Amino acid sequence: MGILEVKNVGKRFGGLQALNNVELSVKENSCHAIIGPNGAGKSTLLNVFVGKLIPDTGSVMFDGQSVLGRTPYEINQMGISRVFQTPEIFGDLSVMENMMIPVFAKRDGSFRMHAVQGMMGDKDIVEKAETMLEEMGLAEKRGMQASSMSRGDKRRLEIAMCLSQDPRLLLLDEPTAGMARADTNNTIDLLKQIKEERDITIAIIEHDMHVVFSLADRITVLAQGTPLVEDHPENIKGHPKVREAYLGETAD
Amino acid sequence: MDAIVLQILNGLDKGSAYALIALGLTLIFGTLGVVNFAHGALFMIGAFCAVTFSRILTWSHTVIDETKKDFLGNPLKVEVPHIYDLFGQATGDAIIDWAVPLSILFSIPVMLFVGYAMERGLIKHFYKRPHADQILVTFGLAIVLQEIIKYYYGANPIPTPAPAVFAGSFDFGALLGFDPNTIIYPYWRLVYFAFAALIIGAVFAFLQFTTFGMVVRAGMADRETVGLLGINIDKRFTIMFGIAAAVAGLAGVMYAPINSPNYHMGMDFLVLSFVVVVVGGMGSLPGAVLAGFLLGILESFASMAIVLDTLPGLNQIIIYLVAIIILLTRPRGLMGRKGVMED
Amino acid sequence: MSTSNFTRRGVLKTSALAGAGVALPTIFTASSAAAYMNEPKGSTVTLGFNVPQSGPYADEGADELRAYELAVEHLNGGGDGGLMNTFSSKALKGNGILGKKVEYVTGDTQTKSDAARASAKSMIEKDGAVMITGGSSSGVAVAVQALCQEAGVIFMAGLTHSNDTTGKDKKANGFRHFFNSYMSGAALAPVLQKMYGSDRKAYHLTADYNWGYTTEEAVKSSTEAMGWETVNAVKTPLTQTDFSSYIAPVLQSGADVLVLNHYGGNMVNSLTNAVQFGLRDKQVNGKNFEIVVPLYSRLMAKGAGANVKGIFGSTNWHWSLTDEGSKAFVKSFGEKYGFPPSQAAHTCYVQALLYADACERAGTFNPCGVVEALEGFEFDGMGNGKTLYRAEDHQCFKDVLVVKGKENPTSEFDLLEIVEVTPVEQVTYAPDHPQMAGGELGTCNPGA
Amino acid sequence: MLGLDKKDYTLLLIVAGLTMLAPFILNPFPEGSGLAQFNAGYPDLMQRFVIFGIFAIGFNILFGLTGYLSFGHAAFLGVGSYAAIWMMKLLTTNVIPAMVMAVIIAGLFALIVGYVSLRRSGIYFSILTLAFAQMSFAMAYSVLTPLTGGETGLQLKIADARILDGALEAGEQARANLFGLNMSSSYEMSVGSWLFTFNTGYYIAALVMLASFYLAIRIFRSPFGLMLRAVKSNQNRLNYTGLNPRPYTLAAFVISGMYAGLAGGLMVAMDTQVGPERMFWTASGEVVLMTILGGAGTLIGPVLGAGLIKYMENILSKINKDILHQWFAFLPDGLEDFIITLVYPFIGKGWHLTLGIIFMMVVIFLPGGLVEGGQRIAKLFKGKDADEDGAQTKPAE
Repeated sequence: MGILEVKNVGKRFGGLQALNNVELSVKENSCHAIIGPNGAGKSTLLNVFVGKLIPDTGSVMFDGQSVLGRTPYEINQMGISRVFQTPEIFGDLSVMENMMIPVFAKRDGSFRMHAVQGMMGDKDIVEKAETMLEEMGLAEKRGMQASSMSRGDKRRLEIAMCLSQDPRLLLLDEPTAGMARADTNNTIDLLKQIKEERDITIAIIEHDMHVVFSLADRITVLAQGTPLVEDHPENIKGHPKVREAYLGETAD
Repeated sequence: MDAIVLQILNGLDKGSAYALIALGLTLIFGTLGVVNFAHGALFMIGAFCAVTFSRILTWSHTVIDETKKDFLGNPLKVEVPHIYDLFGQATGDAIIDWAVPLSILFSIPVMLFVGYAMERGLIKHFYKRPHADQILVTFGLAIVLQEIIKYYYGANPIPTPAPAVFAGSFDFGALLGFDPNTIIYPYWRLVYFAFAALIIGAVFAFLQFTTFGMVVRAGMADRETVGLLGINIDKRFTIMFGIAAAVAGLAGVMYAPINSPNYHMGMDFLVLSFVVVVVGGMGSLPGAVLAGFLLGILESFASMAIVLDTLPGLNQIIIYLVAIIILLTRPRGLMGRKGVMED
Repeated sequence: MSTSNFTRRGVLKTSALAGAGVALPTIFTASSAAAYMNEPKGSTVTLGFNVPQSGPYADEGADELRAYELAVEHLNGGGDGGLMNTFSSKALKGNGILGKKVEYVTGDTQTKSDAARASAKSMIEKDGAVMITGGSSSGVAVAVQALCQEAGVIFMAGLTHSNDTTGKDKKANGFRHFFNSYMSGAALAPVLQKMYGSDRKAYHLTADYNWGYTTEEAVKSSTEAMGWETVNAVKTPLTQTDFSSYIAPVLQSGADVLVLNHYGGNMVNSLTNAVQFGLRDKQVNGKNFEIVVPLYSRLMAKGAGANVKGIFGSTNWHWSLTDEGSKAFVKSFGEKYGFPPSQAAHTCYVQALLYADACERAGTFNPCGVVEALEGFEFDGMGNGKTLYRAEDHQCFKDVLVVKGKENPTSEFDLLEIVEVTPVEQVTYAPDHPQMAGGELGTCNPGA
Repeated sequence: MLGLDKKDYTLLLIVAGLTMLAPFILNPFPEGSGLAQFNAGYPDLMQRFVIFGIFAIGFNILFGLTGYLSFGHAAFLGVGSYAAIWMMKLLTTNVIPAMVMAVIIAGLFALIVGYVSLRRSGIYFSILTLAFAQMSFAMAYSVLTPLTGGETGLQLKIADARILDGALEAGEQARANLFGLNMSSSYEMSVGSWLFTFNTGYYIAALVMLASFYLAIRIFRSPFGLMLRAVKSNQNRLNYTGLNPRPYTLAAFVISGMYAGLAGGLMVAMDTQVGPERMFWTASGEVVLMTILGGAGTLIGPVLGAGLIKYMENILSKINKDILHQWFAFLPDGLEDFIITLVYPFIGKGWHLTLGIIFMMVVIFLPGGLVEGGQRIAKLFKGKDADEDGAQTKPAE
């Protein structure tokens, strides 16, 4: 049994079958990549995982519980964190404040009316947020307004925010999209480090094969909303169906 | 039955004013992405174009009439319009009588200029600012504009009648085969309705069938891409602002005979026209027109004595009630696009 | 910059000398050294003119202010003396009030009760006004009147026509010269009967707020008393601008008279709309369809333009009256400003003079003295014939004018013609009349 | 101190100092001088300063922190006022129950309006709040007349029930009080030709305002305040961080509605009268103007904005042509008339025009409101090193 079990998921948008009978199983503490050409349904699938879309058919179970029909914040509270293609952070707030929010969310749940305590007086939270910033090498920037940071730092902050919640499953949506080679490599190293140091399951959607093959333990190839193959990276590389899907070559 | 028809007629008429204002508002919003709270003021300025024009026509010199006395017992000073001297009294009177329709010609350049000046002088600096800032600065502008008008024209309404031929009413019901004397409707209101239909049609045709309009529509959908094509979209948008101002102004000019213009008529319409735009869906031209007519008709029905007997006060709140219901059931109004103005 | 005469409380001019550190416990802001609120101790007395300067009634407010300025001029002995020459009481000598020069402060009511109270309070607290007067709506009049009662100054109401001002909301410190809804109904009914007969079906459109209710009730009961039938009465929102949907159904209702219980912008628009719908050209039940506007104002009639022609209504006063008082007032106002005064101007001017006269007769500015002097005071020569300030409710009882929109106006001011001067007896009612019931005058409050 | 850091504590002390010394600060000019016209230290206006300060502080908790622009906040102020005056009519003229009831009723009303309106965001939210407020106004003005007094509103009457109070003596009036301490009683102090008025009602209102201000600081600095700012910054991220924005925004809405109710209750406590125009949409617009003018999202800004607008409304509007003539009497006649012609449209009855112009100027040149203006001036004096300071304090100042 994987930590994330996807069974028979289908989703239609008007005349387009975006997802068709998707079956997927993400093993605990593994890094599972979902790849596929443009329009293969990767993002749709991700949106199903986080509660943004509800599929027409099928089931998505996280750790034995269905995520379907739950809102994004409920799913996050179950232990799934998401990193976006373009970093989604609280741009108007300082880096430190950005860091504190997920820590609060982890401790206090989706809503708590703590309206008169000083937030900086909450030692546990401040400590945890600071540790996390140190770990991610953002400690010096703690007072900066988040929107004024470089893109790489924003990405780092976003990942830090997700990790601070100790998620059981981290979803990454093309984390290196639009990045220069050097930044990409930094990000790969960061993710590798995370993988090694933490008990965490990672599901990653990616375009960049370099990233995928450096990180993934298992890969699912999606084409036209249908999973073609699910296998180890080394088996995927030369797989004829994959080449067909990507390059339009006919399998012979 | 005839009561219903009558109220539909009233609703269409009211709705045409709402629709015209909302159309301009949406045009500005859709093209420039600016929420223009001064749009009601443009409507008001349009109405005052009619007032000003008829004042120009009746610009007078005084002649002392020794035979009559004024209220203090002094000889009466009679104002004689210069236009009498130019064309003679009969023609002069005829021209003055037609002041409102004639002032359309006067108002178009004025409103285009006002729109142009507003866009270049103020609005363009607000394209990149948050919607809240746009709302606030144009709200401030609306206050300033109406206070200026009040300073020169006073606070009281100024009667601005329609030409005598349109002054009366006729039995509209008889045309439709109802009993005589059941559906009486004023000529001018039908003129207003036809005029509104014409303007709305013209705006749609302009956007639909001209190259200019096509570029603007493309710009409404995706400004950046159109900009990439090397088309100077900003300049076109400036012109669109002028056009939207002219539409509001014309709506105001023609409205002057229906209700005597006063300095706060813009604010009276502002809230209502925003409700109309939002109910129609921000950024949707057909939505604005549809919502204008819909709210006009509902408002008319709510003012019927039968309705008020059962639900007293409904006429006070109907517009807002409908707005709430529509916004709760259709998140983006009747025909709104996703993601517009939701931040 | 020390040229201003607008000093605060009279108290200060003398007590400023009292030196530093003197703290006096007071209620409201009347100094305990004073016998009553804002007792003028210096050589001047300050009056507060609280009129709408912004908002839809700003023009009416401007006319009220002109009248007050004229009144102050006359009280201080300037100008031609105006109505002081024709006023039956001869207590005023043109040397201010009780020998003190009259000064004034102005404020903007915005025709909102909150704003009106704020500006009245600033006049009382900051400027030391001993009397507040003015206003152009009943909401404001009632609010400011209640304030003056609490504060202990006199309120001389400006234009307010609702029964409530001297009915359920009457106050001992407040006085109204203007007529009211009941009087409009009582004055109009006989004229309407004479002109239109007693077999009529009336349709009311009523502004949906207090003044509208009292006016509708007054006109309804007095017209029904002479045989008219009320077909329907529909309330219209204050914020309504287009009345088409209310007016269009009138012809279908079988009514042959439309009564527009509207004032201000509402009146201008509803009347304009009614004429547009051709109601006046129609024949219903074999009779000409007629429109009635219970409360007329010349300033508003101007807004409706030619639409007022031939339409009946009532008004407090009109400049074309030919009694000595009216003539004197029109003359001094007209010579100063170049146009004839409105009824609002007249009522405000008269109120200012009546207050000054009451102070003279009472020999004090003490509100209780003024109240006593005004209660039951009978006077003449102020334009409306013999007038009584009734003690029971502080309402003036005088002749009421029934007017009609003029067919051939000679100027922009000449819009109404007087049809009948309804004698005071006909519009007098008992203080406990059901339309006025529910209030309590209380006792005068001098504030200290 | 008081659970605040040093900077906030200093700010609170400054505000406390200013409000307590307001009778002096607002009356800088001696009586009888031409400039006395500009004195604002009389009870009614001082009361209005702090009451509208409370209203704006509350509005800022919603708009400044979450970015939700409500165009209907005056409705809560109005509802609070009606609740307060009914308490005074029925129960007692003591202001405490009136204010408590005002806060409760306004809070409940805000809960209903907020629950519905917060289902939408952006301008759709604004229009929904506007619609609720306009409906409240229209109904209060007309069909609810038995409850609200309609156009003429409600006042205390001699015949009111007041079941907890003893009967009035003959000639006595019902007055708002705090355990017998009359709201309208004052101490006056003359120093030379200056006169200072210390009004009970003002000081009670000022204390309530200080408490409200203190609470607002605490909210700004709390985790809850952080979440509200996060709502404004990025709702999407907030959702994916496991936080539900709806209860946060609703709580902010209700809190700011309660602030408005408190302001409404205080208005009645200071001046026992309620009219429906208090709920008209322009009144809602006014609090938006105050907040923006002072600086949305800042602690002190809304209070400053409220002060400026009320000052203009009450002081500027009272300057009439006569006063101008007296001021400029020293000039030669022609010049005097010329200057008066230039100035006249902007003062007295033209104060709306001045307000509109100032407001536009602020939005155009000082998007951060008066507070930003103050910061810029401070920066000029301090030189460059103030720069970083400014950047850091910006989000919360």
